[in-house]
Amino acid sequence: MNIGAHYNYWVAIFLMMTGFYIVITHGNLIKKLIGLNLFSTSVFILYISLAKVRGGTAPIAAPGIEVYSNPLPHVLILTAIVVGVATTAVGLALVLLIYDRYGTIEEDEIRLKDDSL
Amino acid sequence: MEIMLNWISALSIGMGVFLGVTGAVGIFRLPNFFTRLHAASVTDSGCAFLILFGLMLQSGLTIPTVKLCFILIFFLISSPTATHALAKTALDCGAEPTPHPHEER
Amino acid sequence: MDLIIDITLLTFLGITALAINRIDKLFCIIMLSGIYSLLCASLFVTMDAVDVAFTEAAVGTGIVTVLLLSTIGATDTQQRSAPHRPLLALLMVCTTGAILIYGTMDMPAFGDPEAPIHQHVAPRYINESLHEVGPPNIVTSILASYRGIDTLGETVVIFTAGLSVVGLIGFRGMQKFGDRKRAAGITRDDMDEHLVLRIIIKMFIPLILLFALYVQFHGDYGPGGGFQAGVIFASGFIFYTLMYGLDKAMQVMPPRVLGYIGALGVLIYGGVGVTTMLLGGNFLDYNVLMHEPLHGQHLGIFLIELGIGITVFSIMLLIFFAFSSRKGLRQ
Amino acid sequence: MIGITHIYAGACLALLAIMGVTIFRAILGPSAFDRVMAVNMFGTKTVLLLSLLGFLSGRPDFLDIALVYALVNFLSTIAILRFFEGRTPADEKVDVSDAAQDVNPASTEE
Repeated sequence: MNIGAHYNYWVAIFLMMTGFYIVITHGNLIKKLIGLNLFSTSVFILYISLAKVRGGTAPIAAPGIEVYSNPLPHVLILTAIVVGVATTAVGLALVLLIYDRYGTIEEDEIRLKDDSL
Repeated sequence: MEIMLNWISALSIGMGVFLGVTGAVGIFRLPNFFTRLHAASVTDSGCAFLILFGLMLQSGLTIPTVKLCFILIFFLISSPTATHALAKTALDCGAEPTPHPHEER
Repeated sequence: MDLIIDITLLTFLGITALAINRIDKLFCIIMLSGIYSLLCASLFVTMDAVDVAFTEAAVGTGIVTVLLLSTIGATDTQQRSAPHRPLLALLMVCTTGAILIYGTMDMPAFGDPEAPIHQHVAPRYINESLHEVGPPNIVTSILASYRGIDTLGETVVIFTAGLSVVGLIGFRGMQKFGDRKRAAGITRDDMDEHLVLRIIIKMFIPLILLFALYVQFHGDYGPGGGFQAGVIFASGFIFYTLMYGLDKAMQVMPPRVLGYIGALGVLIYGGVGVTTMLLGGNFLDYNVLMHEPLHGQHLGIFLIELGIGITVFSIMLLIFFAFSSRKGLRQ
Repeated sequence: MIGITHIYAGACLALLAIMGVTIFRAILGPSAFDRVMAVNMFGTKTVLLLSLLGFLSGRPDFLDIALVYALVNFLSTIAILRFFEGRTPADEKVDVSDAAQDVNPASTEE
């Protein structure tokens, strides 16, 4: 078993777990959102890795080319990226509102202030 | 003719890569921000120009050459502009271009 | 060779992700996430996903960086709390990761042409799309024709997200920007400050808009399409806003108009679907739009990409306006 | 015999090495502007890498992507610089940690 055969999947899992770790351990809301982005990007990488065919080229038809990579995951991920950005924007808007209300974006401090209310 | 073009473009790409490596060494080794910026910006333009020029020679009179030409023009304008803006902002924000930071310390 | 580039890029991604985890200065994290996104996009190119790389570059590096900067500008630039229970979390993450890696052992090798994923629908798309739909770019055919309903859903999600952002944070602080004297003062200062930048960007903006139109209408033949073109078109206006201030940009492109334009895009998309139904076909079955099925497909894809482009452009710009009216980026 | 593809491949590897160095500069800092510079340089090198990759794989039709990268890279650099403006050290709600303190090169060199 050679390293090249599964390296892409392993790195995708590593990135996924890094994102997961950031989301569960760090209290800063913006950092949590960036961790969430890492997580979603790792899923993108996994999908695109699955789509690759050895010796294939980009799925844009041209004369004289026989082998194309699988275009279906590309379509799924293309839309997922734009939707991911839109949802990140909603998350950031929520962070701004939380900052307006509590004056901080740290989870601990928000919890403290909420208890005192 | 073909071989000539290959040689010229190989030479051009090689020199571009050399400039790029010089810039990388520069931003890694030089002592303060402005010297590093200098290393990065000077080599950036040269590196981009030489590599893209080498590629242009390879693709001949085709659409890719036109696109490479656009990229090249964009680089030649935007890269110095970005460097200028970066240096200016750094200066405005209080970074001082001291020549010998260690002595001052 | 491809494998070496692939592995190097993946390793860089890992290093960047670890650094994002370690560093507590949010500004630095945002810089690194910009690098991360560029790396991802290069990786997508090496894995033949040119359309995806196009989108990731336009969206991930440009828009997300700008939005994150606006947010930390309006809130806080430093992480102030230590990680919660890092050991417990590490244990959990390692366990989950180990299970997932165990799961990959049964997966087909990277790039294996015999993998199950390449056996089922993909051959139909690759072999038949030229005759059934037309555009050489297979990704565009799938996006706009085979999976048109899916894409309609995504467009509506983007539209909804834009509405939520505006509904949540609105355009607060606009009265201040409306103050003529203040706005004039800022503009004059900026004129002195950034003459070079201003002139260069003024030169670039028309070219950027033109390039966006090229990406929009060339999407059938090369990488590109509505999603990418919309984002690039919005980037042109973002340049304008960064240089001339939110006040002027909102005079050029008022948010109210942007809302209508965004709705118009979704309306075009849905309208094509309803038209095909009225003409006797299925929802989004473009064959009935014209006499020749291929011409109908061409027209349908053109209209749909236009709808996507318009919606994405207006929503991205609307989101940017909403964030930058919070004074995160100085206008 | 060294063909032109070998030249492309070698140039790609060298660019990857340069990108690695810039990543370390972006991680290490020390000042915020160093990071901006590193990101900018990283973007430039990515554009060059992509152009080379197109020629290496034999389908140089996808240079649009490189053009978009160049554009977006410039955009993000400008946006970052606008972010710093008006954040002078006198202003207290500023990026004190990253922009104002570290920026003095004399205080950050070890």
